Amino acid sequence: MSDVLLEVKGLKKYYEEQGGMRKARNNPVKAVDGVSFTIGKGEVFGLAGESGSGKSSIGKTILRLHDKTEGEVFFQGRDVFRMNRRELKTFRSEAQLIFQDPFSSLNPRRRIGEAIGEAMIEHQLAVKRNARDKAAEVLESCGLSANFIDRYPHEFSGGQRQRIVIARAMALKPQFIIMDEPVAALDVSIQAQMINLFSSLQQRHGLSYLFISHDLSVVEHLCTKVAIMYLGTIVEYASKEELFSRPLHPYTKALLSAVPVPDPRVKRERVMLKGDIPSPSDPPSGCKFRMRCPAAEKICAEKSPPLSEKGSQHFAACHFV
Amino acid sequence: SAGEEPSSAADKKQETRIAHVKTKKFKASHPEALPVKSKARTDTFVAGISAPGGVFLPYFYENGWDGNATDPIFEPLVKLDKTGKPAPALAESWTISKDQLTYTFRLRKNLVFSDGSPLTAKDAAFTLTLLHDPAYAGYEDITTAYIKGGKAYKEGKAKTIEGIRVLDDRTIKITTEKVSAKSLLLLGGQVLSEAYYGKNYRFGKLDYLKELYAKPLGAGPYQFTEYLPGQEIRYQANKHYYSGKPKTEKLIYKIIDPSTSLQLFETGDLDYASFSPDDDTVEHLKSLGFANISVSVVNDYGLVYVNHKRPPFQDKKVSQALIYGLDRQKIVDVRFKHYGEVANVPVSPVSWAYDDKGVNPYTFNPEKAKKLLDEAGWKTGKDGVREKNGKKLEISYYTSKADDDFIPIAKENYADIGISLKPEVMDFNTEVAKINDKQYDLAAVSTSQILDPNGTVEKLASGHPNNVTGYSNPKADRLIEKGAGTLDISKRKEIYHQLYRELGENPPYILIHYRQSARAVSGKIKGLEPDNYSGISSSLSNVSIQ
Amino acid sequence: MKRYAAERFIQMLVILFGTSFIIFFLFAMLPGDYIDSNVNLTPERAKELKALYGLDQPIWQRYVTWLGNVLSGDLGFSLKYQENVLSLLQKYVWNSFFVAFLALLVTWSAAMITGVISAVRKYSWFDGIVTFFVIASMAFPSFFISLLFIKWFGVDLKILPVGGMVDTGSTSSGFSYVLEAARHMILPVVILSMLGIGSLTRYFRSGMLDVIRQDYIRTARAKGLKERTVIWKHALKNALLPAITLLAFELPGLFSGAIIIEQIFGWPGVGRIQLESVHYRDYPVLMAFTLFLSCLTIVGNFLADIAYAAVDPRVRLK
Amino acid sequence: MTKPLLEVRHLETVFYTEEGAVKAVDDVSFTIHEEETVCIVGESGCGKSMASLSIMQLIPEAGRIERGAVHFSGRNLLKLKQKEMQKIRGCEIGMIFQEPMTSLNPVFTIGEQLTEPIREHLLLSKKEAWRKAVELLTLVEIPHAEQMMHRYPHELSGGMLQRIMTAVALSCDPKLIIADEPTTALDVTIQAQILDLLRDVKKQFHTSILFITHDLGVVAEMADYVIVMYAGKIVEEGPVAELFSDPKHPYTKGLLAAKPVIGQRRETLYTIPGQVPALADLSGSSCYFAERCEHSTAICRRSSPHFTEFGKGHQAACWLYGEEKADE
Amino acid sequence: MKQQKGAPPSLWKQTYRRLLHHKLTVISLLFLCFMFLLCFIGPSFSPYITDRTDISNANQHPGVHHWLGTDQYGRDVLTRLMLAGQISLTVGLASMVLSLVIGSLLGVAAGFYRGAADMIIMRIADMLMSIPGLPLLLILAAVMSEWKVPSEYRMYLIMMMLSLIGWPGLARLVRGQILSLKEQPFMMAAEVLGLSDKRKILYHLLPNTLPLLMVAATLHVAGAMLSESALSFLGLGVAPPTPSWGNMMEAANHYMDFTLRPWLWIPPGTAIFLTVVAIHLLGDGLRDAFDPKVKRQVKVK
Ligand SMILES: Nc1ncnc2c1ncn2[C@@H]1O[C@H](COP(=O)(O)OP(=O)(O)OP(=O)(O)O)[C@@H](O)[C@H]1O
Ligand SMILES: Nc1ncnc2c1ncn2[C@@H]1O[C@H](COP(=O)(O)OP(=O)(O)OP(=O)(O)O)[C@@H](O)[C@H]1O
Ligand SMILES: [Mg+2]
Ligand SMILES: [Mg+2]
Repeated sequence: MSDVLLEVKGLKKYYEEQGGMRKARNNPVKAVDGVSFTIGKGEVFGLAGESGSGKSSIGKTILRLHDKTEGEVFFQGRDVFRMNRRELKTFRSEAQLIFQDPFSSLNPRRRIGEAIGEAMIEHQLAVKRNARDKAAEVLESCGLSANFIDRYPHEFSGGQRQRIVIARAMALKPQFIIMDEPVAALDVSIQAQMINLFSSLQQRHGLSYLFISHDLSVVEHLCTKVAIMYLGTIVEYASKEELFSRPLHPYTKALLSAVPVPDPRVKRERVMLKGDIPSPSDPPSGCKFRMRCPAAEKICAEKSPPLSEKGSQHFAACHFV
Repeated sequence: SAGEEPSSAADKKQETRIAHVKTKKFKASHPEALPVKSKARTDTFVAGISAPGGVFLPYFYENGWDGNATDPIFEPLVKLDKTGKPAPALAESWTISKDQLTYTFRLRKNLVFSDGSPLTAKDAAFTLTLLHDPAYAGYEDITTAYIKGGKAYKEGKAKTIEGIRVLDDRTIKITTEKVSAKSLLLLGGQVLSEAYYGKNYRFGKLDYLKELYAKPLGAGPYQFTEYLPGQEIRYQANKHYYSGKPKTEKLIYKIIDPSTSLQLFETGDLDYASFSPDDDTVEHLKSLGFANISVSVVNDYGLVYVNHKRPPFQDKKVSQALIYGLDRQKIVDVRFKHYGEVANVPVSPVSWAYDDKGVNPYTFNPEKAKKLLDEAGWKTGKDGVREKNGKKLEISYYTSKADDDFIPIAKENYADIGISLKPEVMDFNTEVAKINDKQYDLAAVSTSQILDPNGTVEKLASGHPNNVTGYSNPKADRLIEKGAGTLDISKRKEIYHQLYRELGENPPYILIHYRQSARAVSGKIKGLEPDNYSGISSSLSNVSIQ
Repeated sequence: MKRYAAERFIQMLVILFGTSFIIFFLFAMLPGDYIDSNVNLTPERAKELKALYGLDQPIWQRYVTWLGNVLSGDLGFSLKYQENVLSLLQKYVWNSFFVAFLALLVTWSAAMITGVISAVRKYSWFDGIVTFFVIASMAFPSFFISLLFIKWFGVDLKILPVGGMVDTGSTSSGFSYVLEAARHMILPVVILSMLGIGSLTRYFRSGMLDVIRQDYIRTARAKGLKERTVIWKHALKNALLPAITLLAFELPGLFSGAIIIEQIFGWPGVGRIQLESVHYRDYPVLMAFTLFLSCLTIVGNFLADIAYAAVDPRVRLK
Repeated sequence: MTKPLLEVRHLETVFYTEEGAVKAVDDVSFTIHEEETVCIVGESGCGKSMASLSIMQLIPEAGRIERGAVHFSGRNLLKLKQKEMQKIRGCEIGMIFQEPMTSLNPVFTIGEQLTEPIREHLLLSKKEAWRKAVELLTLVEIPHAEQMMHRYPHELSGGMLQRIMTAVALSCDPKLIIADEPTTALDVTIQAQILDLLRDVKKQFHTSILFITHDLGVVAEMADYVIVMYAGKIVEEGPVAELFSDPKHPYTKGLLAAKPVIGQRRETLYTIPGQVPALADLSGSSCYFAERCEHSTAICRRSSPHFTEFGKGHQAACWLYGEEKADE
Repeated sequence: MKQQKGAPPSLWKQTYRRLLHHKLTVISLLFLCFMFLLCFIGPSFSPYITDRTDISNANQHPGVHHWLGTDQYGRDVLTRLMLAGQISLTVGLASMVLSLVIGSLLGVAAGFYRGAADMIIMRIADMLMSIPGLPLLLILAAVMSEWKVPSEYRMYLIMMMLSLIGWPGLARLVRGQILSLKEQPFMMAAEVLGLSDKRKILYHLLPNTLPLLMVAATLHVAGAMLSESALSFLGLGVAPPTPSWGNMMEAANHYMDFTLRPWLWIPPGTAIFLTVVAIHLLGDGLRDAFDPKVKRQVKVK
């Protein structure tokens, strides 16, 4: 493995419910419950898993949009949670986040030129005078016409907005971008355009991505390494080829088999899971997956399986693999 | 006397020179037009009252309206007749010693309270003693009657008050230490029953009375039956009343807002209401048909205090100029719409002391005002406002009436003679506080009912503790003292006449108006003769309903 | 829940303390006190009386005394009414309460109905007319509307009483008393309602507009429910939710908002007491009344929270 | 093949907005036979939902059905009175919506919401309706059905809610179920459960299903017959196997190619260039896909194409296949 | 709308265009402009500008010389109506601006910084909300005369005080809005971009509370004008003889003037009413117009 860009160690993020009547449950929501991984320079790391499994929470916590509960995050060797204001500001230009819904992550009352320009001004990548021109440049590099800079977000289509958001992130010349389900809100025909854009940008600028998605087919297409999450923990972690060809964890297997294939002739054997995902504020004892696991046994209720190496660079958290 | 319509505007003006005009009456033109509600009431007389507080005990209430409410229940020894002269009530007669210091009251025979218990001179003595109690916190300042030994009692140095002596059940003799025109009314006030109100009395402890505030017992024409807080006070005829049980079985004081009293009278909710009259109101009342209307002069006057402690007003010429330069007739015309008159004497025309002969009438004369101001050294400045020694003649004017008619007219008048008037509206208590602190230039006030002419002038005495105008005039001081120091009305009349002339020459304040009030009585009511001293309460016992 | 209640309670104490403090010291800045307003007192007598009423003490001390008394359950003694403040307020507060409560009821039901209908038929003539009336009722000062209604209904048409709470000298009791009082209540209640109805109708209208767009309304329709059920059951209950928070501030507002109306209609409510307490510097009454209103606000808030929880299962206690 | 249950003919639903009239559904015709599952696919905003809501006459206020007919069991639904339509909704046609979380009223219990249509349409007593509701819940594999009846929507997970929505749609034994993207908001594993359930239900009750989705994978699993929509119009339709194996319309082809599939490694994905057009900008006289189509010619921009039949009900609206093309 | 293809219209332009689309809003706007012109320029065309009393002309019916009649001092009602409008409109606007500024500042502070600031601000808001208004006003008025505030300014001061103590409602509203805005992804995005607090508040949060503030503002103008009239009723309003619509309506308080001389109160009443209506409609219109996401639908015929 080449240079390590980002290292996450034992990260936990619990959402404390505030006191008061409105929120009577006092158990914290264990959105992220002890997660470790590293992302190398130029690597695209995929994070997949069901809704509510804590993928976004990881992304936001890494960027210090929330406080962590426990654990450490190093970005280029610096501890993100120990950064002072100035360092944090630099960090903010080096690491960027792109959200699922491009529309809601754009201020509806701000022209896109301003939206891109202000970030550049803030980080001294531009001054007021040339912010407009620079913004136009960036827009063009993301495949958008430069005359768009005076428009408002609502005047664009979904795909264009996603490009704008990417342009805004790229304007700061980051090395690392967290993409939180960036294509989930897009039309089918636009998704492909975006995915292609992501890979070309990544290759052109040598970027690293933390690519969060629950669409395994997209993850497979884009990523080099993949982690599968379930209820706040990583249950399996391997290189893409490894994971998709030889899934170990029963949850990964189920997940893969549940992805519908757009071909009516293919009738795949499906691993049907019973029941629903348990609440992260009240997870089952032992292995968190055991309630739905077709192979669960007694030990699963007693001990939570550690994430251990089951093959070369292939980790899984299950007692039976 | 039937309603006579003045024929022309000029006549009207003449007639409304109220100082010379008697009460004007307009008889109901269609007494049968009585509103349904009124018709339905055959044994009850309803009058309006503004805002009583619910303490129905003379000397102890804190709200003037409670006074009105207790008047029918409690009878005094001595009351005032229509002309403001003392007249017998519970006391059938009284004598005053030669030195004017000793008063002997002789009570009527067989007096009883409304519960049938006897009313004797002891009750009168008890009443006066109670007022001397150190715990007494009411409005009456009995010390101004100067009863001998009163102070000693109050300070706990004596067990009884030396000057009060009950000679027999019907006679009480009170010795005072100083001659005072106020004493007779103070001493001859409403009588409280010792048996009822004195049962638990201990020196220095009056809290027990609070229990009785809402359960009054007196010897007046009516006895209290019920108080519906904020709504009405109900009375019943007192069968033990000394001049016979009143003809009307029930009396109700209904609590109303003055802004709707006309409406309430019109709908028959009230049998009696009084209004500040104007042509429209009187016409409207007449058009109702069922109202007997009487328009008469009210026993008060309106004035504007001038603060003589403030530099500009220390000069008599400035004070005079303020009066000359003010079109008081205009104010009165707007304010009372033909039912008021410019005042020049600090007492109401209904008082026996009223006499304006030889009193400077201060007819509106801006030129003269300007001249006076010039003479006083106030020269017109660049902006038209006069100044002296670099100070502008800017005068503040405090009032508690939001729509004070004085303001628009005076502001204009004074601007014309180079005075800049700064009017300011504030709440009544604030104004009073400012007047008391002498923190004002001009302040509008209106006197309350004037019982004795001394009341209106005593505060002008330079030594008076409440001399809020800061007026100081040795000649006036002497006359004031003389007026209060004698009880002989004809002598006092002469003294006050001199005083009024002096006050005209050296004006202590700006007198504005006398006013009339229109009283409307439902046509079915007979025998009600409201007067200027006791309102309706003195004739309540004669009211009958047809 | 316990923690919540405790938190609330502490907040309440802080607020009560703060309000009483503010009012007390503001009041103290007023020139003149109760005794000063009696112009006829000699300075000696005035001094005597001030000592009797404790008005001669420094303001701090007076506040501490007052606070101490309140904490020991004694709200004081009205200077003007010469009566225990508690019993004084009790005499009047219920009358105000009835009017305020009825007005609240009328305001809310009318606002709800008109708000819902004008949301359902937005931009229709009904909506237009409702909007117009709603604004009209907000646009005129209350004294003016009162006098106008008295003139129309009391004097000209003679169908409603001009003022008071019962007919003069009425001795009715029981049901006929209730009827009589009800007749007298009509005008004050209607006018008081008119003051509040405007903003509330707008509120319901926009709340309803929001709700109608929700998916579950479409679901209700897709289930084949009658339009009536859809609107008045499914939509309304949801539209009511945010309004509950408003309710918390309504009641105290009605108490203090009714002053002018009570005065004009001769309604025996606390309004006059409140005004007089300021005019005559009757500070025990004013302070007690202020505390009363503060309590109402806080209790209202608290109740609103509970009501919210009762109506909205999402915040219901476990 | 069985007899047709629902026939939609030349349906046109228009929204009147500030930007002008928007034809959300533009001359759409299709047929659903008994016991058949028909899928509508297409991108977001192409009018799938509006087409289905038009059948139910539940389109938002701003919209109006301007033209067309919807024949259901021999009656034209568009001609029915409001009252009569109410009797059909929820009773003969059940509907399942996209967002289970927001499609149930948060302030009523599951029980209340489930018994409502039963009592309304089947006129059962409260108790009977309750019993039937519990049965339904058991049918859709909700554990502890009795208890669930007293729960509120927010207490349940999305998958459960979608099953409850299904139960609501099934409550009066409808002949047709319209499922508007019933799994889009759900996770893949849960999605699989729901799809399974729908298939079971169809088998058991012999209902027809109109299934709306934009996920071609789901289509492949569910459909008997597929309709592809683009910008308010149907561009291609046919039996599922035909359509997937031999797509005719460039748009359909594009869709199938653009989707990454697990195990089919490609360097770059095929993309359809350009953006989805805004409906308001479209005028009637062109192929709406022309702007993005690799094969577009002058005629594509001039007039809108007609359907060309390919047999077995497979047809596409594209000038590539029309006779006029030959004329060019 | 073909020109859309070219340079897109700005938000303001769109807002403006949307406003024009709504007839009622335009009418309201025009009416308010008219009102302003009438009140501020109108009096200079009046022959009765000096507002002098003239008893011989008192209580005249509306007629050729005095279009709206005269009052009991013989002053021209129309002239006074216009002069009064200056006061009422100024008071309404000024107090609106003030309470808007205070309310939104405190609301932003509480909502953005949370923590202790939030706690303190909100508790003070609670307190202010539970203090009965009328006594407070009376006290304030008295205190001001104690402090020798010239009476010409007192009215404005009272209105200022009203806004000073009237902020809690608005602050609450703004705070709530800020809290929910802060959860919006675009604020998250602003955070990720490392924008400064100043920028976040000024360019991102405040503009988004604009529609809300617009409605609050228009409601407040109306409210302030009405409370001015209520203040006049209590004698706390503008210093006489300066007219305001509120104290002109006082005439209605006198039963005979009320019944016999409606020209004394109908004009100010109508002026208040129409202005309030116009402001309301304008507020409604502005809210819709300022929201770029709301596309007002055209009525289906
Ligand atoms: N601000 C928050 N406060 C409380 N709980 C939260 C918060 N944000 C997320 N959660 C909870 O934390 C858990 C994980 O949420 P997260 O958004 O990280 O999941 P996710 O994997 O990104 O899901 P999705 O695929 O739906 O985006 C969820 O149960 C969620 O309810
Ligand atoms: N309330 C509305 N007002 C105006 N236009 C609307 C409205 N609702 C829908 N439309 C228009 O109708 C078109 C079709 O919408 P529809 O909801 O049917 O799309 P869809 O195919 O279901 O999309 P999705 O996959 O996002 O659900 C949209 O492009 C939109 O422009
Ligand atoms: Mg997420
Ligand atoms: Mg849809």
